[in-house]
Formats: sequence, structure tokens, C-alpha cells
Amino acid sequence: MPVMNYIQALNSALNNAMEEDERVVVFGEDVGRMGGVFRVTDGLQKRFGEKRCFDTPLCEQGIVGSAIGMAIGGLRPVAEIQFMDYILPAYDQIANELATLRYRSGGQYAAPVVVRTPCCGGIHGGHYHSQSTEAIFTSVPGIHVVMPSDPYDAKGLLISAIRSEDPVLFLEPKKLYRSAKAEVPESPYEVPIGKAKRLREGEHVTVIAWGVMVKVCEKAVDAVAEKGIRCDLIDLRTLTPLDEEAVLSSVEKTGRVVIVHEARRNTGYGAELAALIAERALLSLEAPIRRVTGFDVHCPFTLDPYFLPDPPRVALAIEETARF
Amino acid sequence: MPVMNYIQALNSALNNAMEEDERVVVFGEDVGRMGGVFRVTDGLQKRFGEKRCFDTPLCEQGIVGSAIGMAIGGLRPVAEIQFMDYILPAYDQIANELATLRYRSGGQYAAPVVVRTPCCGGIHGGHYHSQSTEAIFTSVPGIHVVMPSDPYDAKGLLISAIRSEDPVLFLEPKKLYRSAKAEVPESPYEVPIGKAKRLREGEHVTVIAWGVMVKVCEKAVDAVAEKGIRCDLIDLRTLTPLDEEAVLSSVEKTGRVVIVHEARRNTGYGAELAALIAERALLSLEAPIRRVTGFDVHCPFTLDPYFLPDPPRVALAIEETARF
Amino acid sequence: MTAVQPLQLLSPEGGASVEPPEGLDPERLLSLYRNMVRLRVFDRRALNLQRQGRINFYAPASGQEAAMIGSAAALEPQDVAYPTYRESGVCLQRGMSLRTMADQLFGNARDLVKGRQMPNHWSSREHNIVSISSCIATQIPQAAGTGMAQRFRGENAATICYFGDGATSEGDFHAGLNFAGVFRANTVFFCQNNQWAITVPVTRQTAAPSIAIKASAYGFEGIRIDGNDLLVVYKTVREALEKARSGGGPTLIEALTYRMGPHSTSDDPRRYRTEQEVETWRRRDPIERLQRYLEARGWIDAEQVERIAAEAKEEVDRAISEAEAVGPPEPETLFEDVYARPTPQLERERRELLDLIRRGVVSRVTHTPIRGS
Amino acid sequence: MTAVQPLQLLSPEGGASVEPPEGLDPERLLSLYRNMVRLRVFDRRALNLQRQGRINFYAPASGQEAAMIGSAAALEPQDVAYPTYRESGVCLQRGMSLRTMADQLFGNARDLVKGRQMPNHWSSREHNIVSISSCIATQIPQAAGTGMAQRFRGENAATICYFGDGATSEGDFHAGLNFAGVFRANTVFFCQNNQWAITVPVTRQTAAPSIAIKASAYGFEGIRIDGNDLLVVYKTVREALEKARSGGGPTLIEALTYRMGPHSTSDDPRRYRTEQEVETWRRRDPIERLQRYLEARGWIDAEQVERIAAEAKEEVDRAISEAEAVGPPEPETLFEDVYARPTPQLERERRELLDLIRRGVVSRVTHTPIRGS
Ligand SMILES: Cc1ncc(C[n+]2csc(CCOP(=O)(O)OP(=O)(O)O)c2C)c(N)n1
Ligand SMILES: Cc1ncc(C[n+]2csc(CCOP(=O)(O)OP(=O)(O)O)c2C)c(N)n1
Ligand SMILES: [Mg+2]
Ligand SMILES: [Mg+2]
Repeated sequence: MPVMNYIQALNSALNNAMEEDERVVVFGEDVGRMGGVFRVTDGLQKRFGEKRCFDTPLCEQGIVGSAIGMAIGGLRPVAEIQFMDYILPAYDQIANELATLRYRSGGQYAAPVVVRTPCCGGIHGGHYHSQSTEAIFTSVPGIHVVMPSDPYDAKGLLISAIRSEDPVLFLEPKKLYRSAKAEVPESPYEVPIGKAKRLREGEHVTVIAWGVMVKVCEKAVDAVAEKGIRCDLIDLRTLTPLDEEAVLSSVEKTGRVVIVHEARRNTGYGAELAALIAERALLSLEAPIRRVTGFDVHCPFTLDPYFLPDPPRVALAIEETARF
Repeated sequence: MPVMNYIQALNSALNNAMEEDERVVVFGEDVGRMGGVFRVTDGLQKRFGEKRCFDTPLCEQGIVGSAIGMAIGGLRPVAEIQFMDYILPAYDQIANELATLRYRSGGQYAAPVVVRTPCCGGIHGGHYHSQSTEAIFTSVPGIHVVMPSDPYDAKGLLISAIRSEDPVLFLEPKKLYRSAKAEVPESPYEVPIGKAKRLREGEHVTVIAWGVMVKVCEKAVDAVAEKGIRCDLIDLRTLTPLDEEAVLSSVEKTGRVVIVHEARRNTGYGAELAALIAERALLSLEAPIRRVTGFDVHCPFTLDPYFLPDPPRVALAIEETARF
Repeated sequence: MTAVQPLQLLSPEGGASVEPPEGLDPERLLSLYRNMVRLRVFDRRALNLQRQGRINFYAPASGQEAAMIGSAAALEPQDVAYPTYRESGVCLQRGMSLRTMADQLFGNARDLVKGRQMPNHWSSREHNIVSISSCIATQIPQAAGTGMAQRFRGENAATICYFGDGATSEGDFHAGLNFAGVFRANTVFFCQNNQWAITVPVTRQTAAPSIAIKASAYGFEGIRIDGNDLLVVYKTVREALEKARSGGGPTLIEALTYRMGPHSTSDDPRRYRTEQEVETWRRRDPIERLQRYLEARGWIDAEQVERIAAEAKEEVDRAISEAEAVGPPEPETLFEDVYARPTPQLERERRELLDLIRRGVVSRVTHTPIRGS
Repeated sequence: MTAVQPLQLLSPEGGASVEPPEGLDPERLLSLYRNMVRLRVFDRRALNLQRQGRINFYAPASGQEAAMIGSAAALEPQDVAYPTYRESGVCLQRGMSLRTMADQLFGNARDLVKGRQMPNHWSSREHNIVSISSCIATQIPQAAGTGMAQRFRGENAATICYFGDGATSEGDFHAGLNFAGVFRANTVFFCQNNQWAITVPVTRQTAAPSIAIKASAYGFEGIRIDGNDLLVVYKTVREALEKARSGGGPTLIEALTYRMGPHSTSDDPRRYRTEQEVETWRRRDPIERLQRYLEARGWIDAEQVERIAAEAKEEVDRAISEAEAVGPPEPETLFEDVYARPTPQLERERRELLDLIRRGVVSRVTHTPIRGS
């Protein structure tokens, strides 16, 4: 099996999807001629033509709005937003329109649109190239939200997303684009939406993360393991619908939880996880639920390394939780 | 002291603010000539002229975008979005621009803008006239989020908001517009941003709510009181910054919490409250943290009464929590 | 930049000598006239229903019948329509039954949108009428996208996108027209400039001398027409649709018309506009104008006029009483259609609600929404 | 709809007979020439800094010097400017020191925006240069709002709003120009049509024959000018600003120019455009054109040209080495300026971070960001 980085895995998924279903169209800013500023769509226009892979005008509300219309017109749109920071002008089209179409039409219409976007920080990008605003999407029913943390999952989940009858917000931590590598089959396969993955197993603390923070937590978990603290490390992969079973069964076992995310603490998705646990597994808890998150400021440029949780900060939180 | 309904209290606050500071301008769709579709701005154009109170084109991103620019130009804009459901096209201007201006300019610029909008449901308005999406704003630092539940607070908080050096999202539960009444002074006064209010006192269960749900909880709390369950009922009034002290001290006393909101459960602001409690007051807890919320669907039209928490549903949750 | 005069075939005064445009023979004209009348009756009845407290909201079409019926009549069945909440006439003309339209007003168990949306949010996949969102202008880039799909797939079909003068101020208007221009979408943008966006006159909506001129910002044609003239509406839309279907790209049509009634049942237009203005437009009434024409051509007589009116009343009454008799949707429908299949979370919430109802904690919804509810 | 020829005073070939517009005497022209040269030197040095790994990003201005310097020169100090990330020239011409500009590239402790934003996001309240957002077009309705405030307050001041050709596709462009039109804001919209939005040519951005024509959708004037001709840029912007200040309302100016370099240091333009196209524009270089003119008029000689270039190099070098020597901001600044006063939550987070640093869990940031960091 070839080794691919995250970008190559996504590119492979798009190639597969466009081969197997001619309704699939791929578009966004700089996506066609150039193959995307991160080159995720590299070669697609050349291979499948300008009607299947194309550049759009610079307008996110137009990209998502037209994607909805294309889906209604029988296509399978895979739209790219160049950075997650720039998805906000399309928020209305996503939350009020895309996510509601099936419901508000009484099931007559649906828009199986995939919106892909590079997210998260850690690249000294400042506020406008660092955000992970997944929580403003998990509060919206009708759209799935996924954020794979490795190339294998990225390809499998993207195939699942494109084949899904429901809209999917597909979040790609750009910091992993070139750094994450894995064996990835050339042929299409699905990783199911809605299923978490356990990356480490242990009985002391449950550590929950997604995206880049999975890598950070791997390091932290391995570091505390040397001190005899064994953790369940859960990579959620999908945020909506949440794999509640994976979360709750682990917490019932360990009684201790550390939730790690890049987004700011206030009303981040970690809050939902903590609330779920405090509602459904409270009696198992032997320590306060810890959240290790970005600070409640706008991600800065120079001081970016302070903003994001890093392995030592996570390891400390795990240790404190284990020792509590 | 005159008795005012919620609309009259807001109108009185706007009159006061426009009198005391000529930089204050009030605008939005149908706000000028007509005085707003809910008549909150009634009479302002007549009294203060078309330069201080005016109708805008139908464009929410323009309303908030131009408000930022007016603030930079030295005015004190009070912008109205006709329904909170229609604030989403302005989400980018609010979250990426308004809330960040002070930070990203290194403190050189600030935009003390108030964005007022009628929110919440319970009026058979369907998805597009019922939303309470406060949680997508509490995740954004740099803007205060308030939602008063009675006319006295509404006026005092609106005065504080307009005088504030920071942007404020001012949420007005439209269901209370005519139904809520209170004694309200004619002259200006402040209710501080960031302070919760305790409406009932009791040692068994802490009930936390805001907006219309405060009224629902009052009924529920009074109903369970007859069964001997005494509750602290906390009206948050401000969501950002949260009055953590009010929440935590009550929970430390009661050990039992019911959080009630209109928004859907998934990643609603109740999640943040539950997470805070599970992190900072876990050892006080004697029962799971209950959330009573809207269901995770789009608010329907005909079945709207099922969607929102009502007094019996809340009372049941309180009883179950008390008896746990 | 001065405002251009709108195209017109049939003047308010008459125009008996005008030949109907291709596609409109006397029979077809009569059927369109009938639909305009049915529409006006439906409109009046719906307003009354709300006043009587039997439904909770309505947004009337009166005054805009020619724009709605004329444009919808120009559509082929395979063409896709994106209406707004005001386009009752488009639904009717595309073949939605009065009964189905009434079901939607009540949000009853037979409503095609399952009681999920407020009155006026009709949708029917069967009739290629896309779901309506209450949000102004959001359908515009969507309609561009559907027109793009039609073009990319080489379909012999077009998309018509309805919106009002107010909608032209939204960012989505810009997004939609720009995409349509760049991709030469098979989309016809049909703006009913009815002079008002709730209380805001079109002169405060834009400083441009017309809506039609805005097409020049997107590289395609903008046409201003008399929207109360059924003939010119039909002809212009038909030609634009044909152009779109044959790869000629989009067109923006501005139909000048007037909202004779209130914005909706929540509105009182006497607060913000003069009786004189209303009177001016009353004299341009689209139904009377067509009727005069049909009479002048000898294609209709007084007896027929009366019969059509009487039949319309009867049909509308029957549709409404049938719809009113139907109860609300079942509680479990609350959790359907959020996703193609319910998530485990939604399954749990469904069980929770049914359990609360069974235990009598939550009381069953037994009525469709009425005014003030 | 065919594209109009841009206004021009100084042709690429020379134009020695052209008289400079009002406001530009030889001395002023020389100072503008000097700033154009300094700007180009700054630009080259900044690109090199990034290549050498000493800063992590840069978006160059080369090719657009006349558009930037000419427009900014037309501003009065009380006028408010909303630049984008590319407008280094506007900052320079408004009086920001090279040192302050360099501080921003390093995001150091002396940076006016406190190291909070990526390189190219200069802001200076002192110079009426509003904070730049990386988001394309968001400043457009904001600039309309500032122009509205100026008008409402009766100020003798105007606002200039900079943006690129790509930005014209955003909903915010539409919102801003429409508001400005309706409220006759004191705003001048200055679009640098540099032919490209990253890899997308302007012909794929809009089907309209020009950007200037889009003004007709908003009821005010749109003017297309040669953006590489300093004289016409200065004259057109000055007149538009005067009109705005005296209540004449907004103007849209489309300055045709070319981005000679990459979009930013993350971009390789050879992937998407031809050397021939670049060559065509190289022959229209704005600095050379002005220099030829000044030479032809006898207002500059070879020695002065050389001295100006040498001085520019020296000034830029000094500014950069001074800026590079300054370290990053202190950790506690992370929590400043979120609100006017920190909330209790932010106070707690500040203590938490300082504690983590003190305990050595989090390591202190000792460098300003470098390439790849
Ligand atoms: C995004 C959004 N903003 C505001 C509203 C509230 N609103 C409903 S209808 C309307 C006016 C629409 O005017 P126009 O587009 O001219 O259509 P008309 O009602 O005249 O048919 C407004 C402001 C809305 N529905 N959606
Ligand atoms: C809202 C938004 N979408 C996308 C981007 C990514 N982006 C940065 S610059 C750019 C192109 C801008 O082109 P133009 O407006 O012509 O300005 P230029 O770079 O040519 O000066 C894009 C797409 C962004 N910064 N903001
Ligand atoms: Mg209208
Ligand atoms: Mg450009």
C-alpha cells in the first residue's frame, strides 16, 4: 500500500469519487487551474475537465449557495472554502439553508453537499488563518461535522461524505497536510461517519481529542505513560453525530476525563462533551472534567505558541487529573 | 414609577441614550419611518431626525459592516437585525470583524457597536422566526452577549450596552415584548453587564436560565415548591462575560443543577455551563447535571409546542434531580 | 443614468389591437385569467382566515397576479422554480392544487412540508417548486447553482428565481447573479419590484435608477417590464427561458408591479404609504386589464366572467374547509428528515418526547396553529 | 457592453508635454517618486527576508506603486483609509515610518498591532490607517459606514476604501457600495484591478466588461483609469475625495494595474500565468514611467535617481535591522485588548499562562515568527 500524506489521501479520494460518480463536481477559489492553494485538488481539472473541477469567483456565500443549487439540480458538489476562517460569510447558507433543506421541505428536497475546508492553527497564521470554529456547526442539526486526524481516515471519511445523502462539513487540519503520513489504499473505501477511534488504551484517564490535538495528545499520553499513567485516547473523528458510546464507555471505565481542543474554551465543542459526561456518566466521575483548550482570545500571530495546547500542557492536565 | 412592557422599556432606553449622547444612531430594516416591525424604535426618527434614526437597505452584512465603520467614524451605532434568524449573513462581520477589532489593531481601534435583535421562539414562527443562536456568539471573545428577561433589566442593560466601550450583542426574547411588564424608571440607569440575578432562593436545586425560559422556570420552580423542593433560580442576564461566581456558589450550596434553554441541546450555551460546573464544582455535585432544552431539530411550525421546554417538562427535571 | 421605461404590450387603458405573444392562444389566455382570479380569491380568503383567527399568518399576492401567473405560465415542466413566500401564484400556475396550498397554510398532517414551515412556504418536488426559506435572497445563489447544473449537464431546462426589490440589497443577490454571469447559468432572475420591502420604498433600497440596470454589473442583459401586463411578462420570461435553455446565459427581468395589500397579516401599510399611491396602482390592476383585453377581443363575456369568479370561490372554499379538517402531524414527525436516517441522538430524543406525552407531562398538539398562538 | 478605455495622462511611452495635475508641483512629484522607490526596495527586501527565513510571510506591492502612492498622496490627513494587506504603499505615503512597517513584519514587541496579526496587516490610528482584516472585502461596508458617519456629522473629511478585483465578487462589496449609494457616504472606493486574485484572472471573477461599470448598480459614478499612471491616479482620486467631502457622494475608481510579483510568498505565479503577460506589464512599469517623465521635464537627473535609490536601500536596511533586533511581545499581552477591560475569565487565564511559564511547562516565546515556524 502506498504511503500518502494527508493532501495526497484527499486527492486520491477525490479522484476515486469523480471516477465512480460523474455527478461529483469539485470547486472553490483557486481549486481548478491551480489545484488549490494547498494542492488538494491538484490534477482534477486536467483529468476531469472544467465542468467537473473549476474555479469560482471569490465569494463564500456564493460557493455554498450555488453548491446547494447544484445539488438540487442533481450534482454532487464538493465545495472548498480556502480557509475555515473564511467560511463565516457562508454561515447563513450552511446553517439556515443547507442544513435545513431536507427538514423544511418535508423530506422532498435534500442537498448532499460536502464543504471541505482547511482548519485549525499552529502555523503562525494569526486569527485569520488559525480558527477551528467547529462548535458553531455542531450546534446545527442536519449537517454532519467530521475532522479526521490522519490520512487513512481522511480518505475514507471523504469518500463516505461524498457518498452520503446528507450534507457534510469536512474539516482538514492544515497543519497535518504534509506532516501526517500513513498507508492509504489507492482504491476507494469508506470510514464510517459517526464512529470514534481509540488510539491508546488505558484504565486511568480518558483523553478525548480531534484533529491536530490528537497528535498532541498522543505525545502527552505517551509521556505520562512513562510515569505509569495509562490513558484511553479517543480520536472523535466525527463530531456530529457524536459516538456517545465510545466516550461514555471509556469514562465509565476510567472515571477521569481530559478533553483537548484547539478552539477557545468558551462554548467550544469540549463543553458539549463535558456536559454529556456530567449528565450521563456523573456517578463514574472521580475527578473534575478537565478541558485543555485555546485561551479565550483571538489567536495571535507572534504569541501563537502560547495559544494552543501543547504536549506538556496536556500531560500536566492528565497528571493532575490522574492524581486528583 | 410607570409600568412598561419590554418594548416600552427598550424604547425608553433608546430615547434616553439618544438624548444624552448625540453620537448615538439607531438603524436597521424598517427601523426609521415605521419604528421597527415590533415598534421598539417608535418615534425616534420623528424626534431625533433622519440622521440619527434611519432605515437601511435589506442587508444584514451591510448593517453590521457599516455599523463598525460608523463606530470607527466616531458614532455610537445601535443596529437592529429584524430577527435573530437573520443575523447569520452578518455573522462574519460580527465574529471576524467587530469582535476582533480592538485586539487585532493592538488596542488602537475599537467599535462600541450594539447589535439588537429579537430572538427566541414560542410564537409558532417556524425555524426562521424562532432561533436562539446565542451559543455561536458566546464562543467569540471580544463581544458581550446579554439577554434580559424583564423590562427593568432590558432598559438598564441596554443603557449599559450603549455606554459600553465594547461591542454588545443585545438579545430580546420577542415573546416577552408585550407580555412582560414591570415598573421602569423614565430616567436612564444602568444594570451592569456580567451580573446574574437570583429570582428564587432555595437549597435543593440550582436552576439556571435566561430569556423566556426564566419565566418558564419561575412557574416550574413555584410548582415544585409546593412539593417541598426549594430552588435557587438564577437568571443569567449576561452570557458573556458569565457571572461564574453566581453559578458556582449556588451549585456548591445545592449540589444539584438543572439548566434550561430554548436552543437545541447540542453545543448550546447550557453545555458551557455544565462544563464549567463539572470542572469547578464537581465535588459538590450530588446528581447528574440536567439540561432541559429544545430538541436537536429545526424549530417546527405546527409542532412548535413540543420543541420548547415548558413548565411541566422543567418541573419534572427538577423533581428528578432533587430526588436523585 | 435615468430610469428606462418598462416594456409593455397591454396598456392599462386597453390595447385591443395587440396580438397576444406566441404561446398564448385565446384558450390559454382564458386559463391564465382563471388562475389569476382563483389566486385573488385564495388571497382574500387566506387574509380572512387569519383575521378570523383560523390561521396564524399570511402574506398576500394581490396586485402581482400577472407577474406571478405570467412568468409561471412561461415555464416548461422540467424547469425549476425558486419562489419566495409571496409566490402563491407560481404554485397555483405550476399545478399545485388549491387543497395542497391550503394544507400548507394550516400546517396540517397532509401538508407537503409536514407542518414544518410557516404559511406561504409551499414546496412540491412534483411540480419542481423548490423549498422556500424565509430568509430574503438566499435562494438566489442556489438558483444560480441549479442553472449551472443544468448547463453542465447539458439539460434542456432552465431555472427561474423569484425575489423582491428588497432582496436585491442582500449579498446573496450579488453572489447569485455574479456566479450566473461567470458560469452562464441557465437561470432567469425574476425580480418583482413591488415598490416596497415591508415599510421601505425601493428608492431607499438602492440609489440605482432601476433594478434591471444591475445586470450590467454581471455581464448579462437586464430588462424592465410592466409587471401588471400579463402579455409582456409571459413573452419576456418565455424568451429569457428559451435563451437560458439554449446556452445563452442568464437574464435579469425587473417586473414593475405593486403589492396592493399589506406586507403580511402582521403589517398595516396605512402607516407608511399614501392612499393616493395605492389608488394609482389600483387603476393598473392586472386582472382587470387582462379582462378588458379578453372582452375587447371577444374572448370572454360577462357570463363567463361571473362563472369563473363563482367557480373560484367554490373551489377555494372547498379546499380550505377540507384542509382545516385535517389535524396536525404526529409528534414523532418532529424527528424525521433532519438527516436521511435519524442519528442515535434523535432516536433517543424521539423516545423521550413520546414518553413525556404518554406520561401526560407534555400535552399533545391537537390543533394546527391559529392566530396569536 | 464593451470595456471602456481607461483614463490616462501619462502614456507608457512618455508624455513629456503633459502638465501635472493641480496639487502636484515638481517637488511633490519628486517626493512621490522617492516613496515609490522606497516602496519597491522595501518590497524586495521583505521578499528576501522571507526567503532567508527571517520573517514568515509577505505579500508584495511591486507593480502597483503608482496606484498606491498616487491615491494615498491625494488624501488629506483627516481622511480615513481602509487598506488591504497589499497596501504597504498607502502606509508609507501616509507617513508610517519604514521602521514601524518593519516592526509589523516581525510582529515584534514594538509592532503597533502588538504582534497580533500576520505580516502586511499594518494599522496606525495616528495616520488614520484602519486595522486590516485578512478577510477579503469585509472593509468595504465598514468604509461605507465611516463615510456615512462623516456625512452625518458634517465633517470635511472622506474615506478611501482599498480592495482588489477579487474582492468585487464578495457579498460585502455589494453591501458596501449599495449603502454608500443610498446614504451618499463620503467614501471613495478604490479598486486595484491587478488582473489576478491569487490564481484566478479577473475574467473568471466577473462577466462584466469592467469593474467600473458595477457602480451603475449603485447609482453613482464608476471611473476606469490607468493605475500605473501616477498622474491620473492622483488627479482622479483627489477629485473623487473632494466630491465626497463636499457631499457629492461616493465614486468607484477602477485602477488597472498588475501584480508583478507572486500573490504572496506562498505563491508561485509561473504555475498559472505566462511570462509574456508579465513582460507586457513590465513595459508599463509605473516607476520607470514617472522617472522618464521627470527626466523629460528636467525635474530629476541621473545623479538624483541614483542617490534616491541608494538612500532608499540604506533607510530600508536600517529599519529592518532595527526591527529584527526587537524581541516578541510579553506573554501577558496575549490577554490585553480583547475587551476594554479584562473579564474575570481572562484574568484567570492570564494567571494560568504565567504560572505555566513560571513552572516551565510552557516555554517562553523568544523569537518573532520565522519562515516555516
Ligand atoms: C435575511 C432576512 N432579513 C430580513 C427579513 C425580514 N423580512 C421579511 S420580508 C422583508 C421585505 C422583503 O421585501 P422584498 O424583497 O421587496 O419582497 P416583498 O415582500 O416585497 O415581496 C423583510 C425585511 C428576512 N425575512 N430575511
Ligand atoms: C473571505 C476570504 N476568502 C478568501 C481569502 C483567501 N484569499 C486571500 S487573498 C485572495 C485573493 C484576493 O484577490 P484580490 O481581491 O484581487 O486582491 P489582490 O491579492 O490581487 O491584491 C484570496 C482568495 C480571504 N483572505 N478572505
Ligand atoms: Mg418588494
Ligand atoms: Mg487582484
